[in-house]
Amino acid sequence: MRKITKAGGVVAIGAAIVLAVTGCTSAGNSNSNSNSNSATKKTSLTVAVAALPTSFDLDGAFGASNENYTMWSQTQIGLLNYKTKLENGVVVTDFTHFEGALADKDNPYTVSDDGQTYTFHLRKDVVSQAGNPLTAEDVRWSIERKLSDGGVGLTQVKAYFNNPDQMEVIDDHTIAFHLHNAGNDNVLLPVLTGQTGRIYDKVELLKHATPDDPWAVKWATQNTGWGFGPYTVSSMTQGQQIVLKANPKYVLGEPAFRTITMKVVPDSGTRAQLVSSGGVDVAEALAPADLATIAKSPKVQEPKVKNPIEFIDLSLVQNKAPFDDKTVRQAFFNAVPYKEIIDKVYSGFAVESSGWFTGTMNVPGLSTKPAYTYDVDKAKKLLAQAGKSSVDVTLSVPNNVPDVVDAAILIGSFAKKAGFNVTVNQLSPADFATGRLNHSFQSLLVANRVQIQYPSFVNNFFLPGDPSNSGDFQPTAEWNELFASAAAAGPQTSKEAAPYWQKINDFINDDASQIPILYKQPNQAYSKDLVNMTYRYDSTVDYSILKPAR
Amino acid sequence: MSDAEQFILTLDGVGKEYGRGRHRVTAVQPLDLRVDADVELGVIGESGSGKSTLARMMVGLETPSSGTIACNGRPLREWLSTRASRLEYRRRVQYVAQDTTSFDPRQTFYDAVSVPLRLLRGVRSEREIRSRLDAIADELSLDPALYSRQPHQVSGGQRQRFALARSLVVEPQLLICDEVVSALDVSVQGAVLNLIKRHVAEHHMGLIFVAHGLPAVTFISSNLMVMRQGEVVERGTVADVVTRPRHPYTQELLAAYASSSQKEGGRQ
Amino acid sequence: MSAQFPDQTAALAVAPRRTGGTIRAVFAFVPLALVVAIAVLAPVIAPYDPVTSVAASRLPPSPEHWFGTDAVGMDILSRTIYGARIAVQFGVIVAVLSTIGGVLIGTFIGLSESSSGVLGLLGRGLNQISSYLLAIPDVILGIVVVGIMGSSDFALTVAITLCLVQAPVKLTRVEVLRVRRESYLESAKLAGESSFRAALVHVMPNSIGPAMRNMPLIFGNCVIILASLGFIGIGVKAPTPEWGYMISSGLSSLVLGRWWPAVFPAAAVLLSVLAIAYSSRAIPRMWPLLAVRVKRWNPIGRKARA
Amino acid sequence: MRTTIRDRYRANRWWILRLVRLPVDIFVFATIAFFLIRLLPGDPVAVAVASRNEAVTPETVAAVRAQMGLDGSIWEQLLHFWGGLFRGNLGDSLQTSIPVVTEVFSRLPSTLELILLGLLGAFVACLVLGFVYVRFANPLLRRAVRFYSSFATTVPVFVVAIFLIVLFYVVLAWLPAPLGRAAGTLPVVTGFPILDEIITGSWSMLGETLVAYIMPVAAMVITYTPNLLTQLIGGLDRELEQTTTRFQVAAGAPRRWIFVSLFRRSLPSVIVVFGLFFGSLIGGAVTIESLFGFGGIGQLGVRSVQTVDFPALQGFLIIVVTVCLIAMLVVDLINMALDPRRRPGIEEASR
Repeated sequence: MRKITKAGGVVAIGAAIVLAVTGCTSAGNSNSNSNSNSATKKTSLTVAVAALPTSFDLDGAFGASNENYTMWSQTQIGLLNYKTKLENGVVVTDFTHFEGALADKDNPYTVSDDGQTYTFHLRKDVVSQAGNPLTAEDVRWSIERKLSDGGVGLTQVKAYFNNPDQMEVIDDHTIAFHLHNAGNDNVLLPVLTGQTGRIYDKVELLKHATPDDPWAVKWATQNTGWGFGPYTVSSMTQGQQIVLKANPKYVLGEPAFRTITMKVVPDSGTRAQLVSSGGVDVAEALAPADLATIAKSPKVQEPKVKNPIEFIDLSLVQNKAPFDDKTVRQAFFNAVPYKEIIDKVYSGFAVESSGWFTGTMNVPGLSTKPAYTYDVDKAKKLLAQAGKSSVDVTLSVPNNVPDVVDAAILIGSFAKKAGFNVTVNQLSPADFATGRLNHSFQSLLVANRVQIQYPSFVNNFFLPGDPSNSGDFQPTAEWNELFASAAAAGPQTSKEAAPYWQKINDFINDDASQIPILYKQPNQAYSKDLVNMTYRYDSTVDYSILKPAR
Repeated sequence: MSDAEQFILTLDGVGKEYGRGRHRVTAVQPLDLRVDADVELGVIGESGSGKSTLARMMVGLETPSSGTIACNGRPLREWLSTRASRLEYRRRVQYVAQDTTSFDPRQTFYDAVSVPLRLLRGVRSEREIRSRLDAIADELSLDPALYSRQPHQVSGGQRQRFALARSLVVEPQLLICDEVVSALDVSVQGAVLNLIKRHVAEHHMGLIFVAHGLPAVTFISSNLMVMRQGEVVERGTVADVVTRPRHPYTQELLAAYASSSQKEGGRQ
Repeated sequence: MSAQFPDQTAALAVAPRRTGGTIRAVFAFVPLALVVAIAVLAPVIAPYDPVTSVAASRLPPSPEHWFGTDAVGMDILSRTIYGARIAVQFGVIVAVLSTIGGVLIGTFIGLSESSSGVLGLLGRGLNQISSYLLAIPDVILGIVVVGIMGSSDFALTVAITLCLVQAPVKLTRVEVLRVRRESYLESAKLAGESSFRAALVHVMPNSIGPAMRNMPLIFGNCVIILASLGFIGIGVKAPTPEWGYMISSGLSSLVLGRWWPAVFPAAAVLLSVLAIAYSSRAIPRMWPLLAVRVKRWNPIGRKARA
Repeated sequence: MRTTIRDRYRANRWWILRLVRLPVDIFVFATIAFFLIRLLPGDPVAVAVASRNEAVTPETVAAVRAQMGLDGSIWEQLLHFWGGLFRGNLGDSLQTSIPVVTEVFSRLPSTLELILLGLLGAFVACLVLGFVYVRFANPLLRRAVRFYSSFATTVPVFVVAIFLIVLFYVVLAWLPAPLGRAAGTLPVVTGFPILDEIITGSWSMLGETLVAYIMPVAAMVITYTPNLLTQLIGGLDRELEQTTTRFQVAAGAPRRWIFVSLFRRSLPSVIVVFGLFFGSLIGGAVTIESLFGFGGIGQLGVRSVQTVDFPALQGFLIIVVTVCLIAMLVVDLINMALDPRRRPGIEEASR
């Protein structure tokens, strides 16, 4: 009886998938009772996700959730891609090497001798999801859209690129970027490669522009088909599921999986159970403890990398007592139980942090020693130096990230021994964002990632007014000088520059205001029937390169 | 004026209508009535004849839509307007309804019957209350042990007697009984009627006895009022009415009783 | 009387012969007393500190940790025991507040809404406000109230009471509408009772049944709302041991076979609510006894003399 | 002729007045909701700005605020809101830019379907158990029913659901994974999934959906039945002692007739609980929906609270409250139909 039910279920699901596929090609819901002879190659994937994206357009989005990142990555593509390398069966991003995506694969761009002009050579015969051919004008218009009011802006490069006039369309397939200055801290290429660098189909978007909305942002947030990426959205049922359909004209080749059904399963444990029982092929956004639980399941493989880029970031806000005293800040960082957090909260799915600079940056010889370790005696001594024996701390955390909440609770439990009475203040994401922006917290713990793995980009996190500068760091003369000399020393990957970056890392660690306390491993689990697990700058799964194992 | 003052109840053109417009129903047609302490008035009529409404108007449970009711010359409305005079009126006129739900299911009879003693007669000492309750129980042939019971734990006859007890402990000048025996067995009916008759005589109370059964009314009262569809069709002494009925309805009523010597209706 | 109808002798057996009834009623409060005792004696009973990480995380139940450990290595047994404190503190306060408040407001609405004048207006207005509040999902109402008052235990109590008082209000109102037709109210009037006294002595005791049966429901709901508010970030602050938060944070691992972080606090909720339910059922039975006492101590005769 | 109409109005006034009052209620509540939401401490602009990786200047904040339509005084916003309200336009979500009305109504029917199935199941279970309670004198059976009814909302519905999932999916593997209503794309005609599947003739999908409903609906029935049952049993116990019942029994009325009469008199308090329930059911649907991957109105509520999405939260509140007010109206009307004494105004008329 049991088996019959199960088998019936499988047949039913199979039939439903067939129905869904046929339903995509022919809009009408025909009652074709096609036999489920899916013994051939598997071309569809079922994915368990935590939520659905809220917007299909980064430029019109007011929320950068992981689901949104995933969707932008699947429906759009930019001029460049990072090169990748295979590491333990995981396709890992190499943040320092690029290849052409919409630009020519082998010769994507040329740089002028003075380093101030980047000329991109576009691939020919590329068409968008809507079928319009790619031209240099698409690129120019897309960048202009980003620089406009409705766009996300390209603030990271505004020192040398902030005006559409700096672009020059040379011919249909060539476009040049004239920068104000050149420098070793150039993050133009990473910015054009990541989420902010997507290129849009101008012709398609302009069809939906209105006088009120000249960039068609309003339409684009709810519709796809105006990008050049591997997938388009074929249907979405609010709060339940979204179905992606492969773009057969995708410039890097049609994906092996033509249909991706993303089902909303809000509970992490259920998602993990589903992937381990074979109910779904991929489960995203799993809690570390759930990853650990299903790690040994015969059906599951989990990506683990040497240098993860997602981190938990502890900020002790400098303008709030008692953290206006550097000694107290250092004492607190000595009272954080790093190993305990990695073991207990992350079940080993995290690595220790040596600070802001990670191995992926390819800075030669950078120290991998943890920035701080749990040392109660040292913490007490430092507190005594600051003239204190016990300190009350309110640690604010967003309540929608359970591992951050647990880490905060654990910090509270262990910092007590060093004389810190920690109150964990759990806030809704909205209240947390508001408090963080207004710098009204005394200390906070937040999950974050650096999508652009250039040492100089870290400066971004310490700019006054930047929402990421949650420790309220004010750049000092010493800081500016350190950065200037590091940039002057040569490319980041050079031996000459390395000691300067090490100094900057030490400076930040010693300042003890805002430091990643650990780096988290990827949070997806895949069926063993798949190859090409990914670990990318945006931590999303690259469904376009995923393939069946045999 | 002095004429009106001596009567416990004076009804002048008292009538009652329900509803408005097309749905207007006349329950009691305007009537005059004088009730004194030595009057024993029986009111008889079929269901819906307005006799209960009349009784309820006399104690303020219903408001007449026309006419005035006065007690010792003072309008009922005034009596009921202040707390003190309201209590005084309750001391003078008491009303007993058909029992079925006239006791709070959560209260014991002791609690229920002692309330009017405390509130209306100002008896405070527990011993005094006890002795008065025992006395009235004795008079009504009730076992005092039943005082600790709740309404659902005794028989209908006992409950009816407790209802009487609750009114009689007040020692009112006028007792209005509304269908007090209709729901009882015939054997019990007789006993209860006897109790009422004896008590009223002993304490010189006025009595208005509303019923739809002729025998009970003729047994207990000396005067009779016959009502039909809100209208008083016949009034006079029992002897007059029974021997010389003028209205056809009264004749019909008497004939019916004559043919079946003892016929008892169930509930209304 | 045919067999399928309830036997009235059963009701007779429970009849409050005074002393027996009192003893019975007192016995009914033993489970409630147990829950309260656990809450009060938590520091004595609990083997570990409830807010300190004492072992590896997610350990299954063992002789050292009977209920296992949670996501950060805290002892679940200790946390469950301490959780009784929060639950009792909030649950009892909210249940009592909203039941008493609900019965009073519901009686007022039921008695006044069809009358004219200021009282009727007030009654109808209250009834309408109650309908609005009832229609807002509890959690949203909680968020708004706590958002406005600022996060504190007092704000939480007010918020949850506001959510939960509506049920007793409506239940009592419906009962009052029924009871006020009863003829014993007329009898009471004729016996000289004022309408205020009648409302207190007759209407309320005879209308509280549904509200009383609803009381354990309030306790359960209180725990749930408290947990939901905690989940949204304005409830009791973690790591304070609170059952609802423990359940919601332990739920996720249930499907994967890690049942202990959620099941033990859930069982604690279940048992304590059952205990409360059992005890609360005794309250209507206690009422007449209490009423008698009150009457003895406060003879009405004094009023009558005036 | 004129009096006839007036009289007919008088006779039906009790429900006409309730119906007429509904839009007024909604308007008053919408205005209250508008102000309540703006008392929340979070700032949607901060949320929007924080999620964009760029430096924040007062100008950026002002620009985003204008872009979100949150500039101008609160009174201007209120006028704008009222204007939209009368045109049935509740604004666009700040998160998704989708009109709030669309957002809510694309999710509401599926939630309603789930709730109605759960309520219907609970009601039937309650009647069946109530019948068992009255019909069989077996004291053990009656104690069992009483005991079960004492569970009223002791167990949160999601706990029951979790136990069902563990038992029937993880351990026994009798029922499919809690993975939404069906694989593939659900057809959307009315928004009620089962209805749509019947309309479009998607029979295999209908089968899947029905199977997927077993656990959540069972969880709701198990959890909510005691609440109804407590009221029903309370009512039955009370009514059994009433003279009316005794009289019917004594008068030798047919048994079926007595049962019907008994239940009819005991039902009002059950129906009131229905009305009381509705709001909390929509709240409770959040957990069920998230556990079973159903998606519905609850998630929208949580999302809009977490991101202080004013228009979405406003629209969510207004529509949910409207649905609840309608549910309560229906409950009241049914109650009044069952028991005319409950009709307002009936008292003056009878005086």
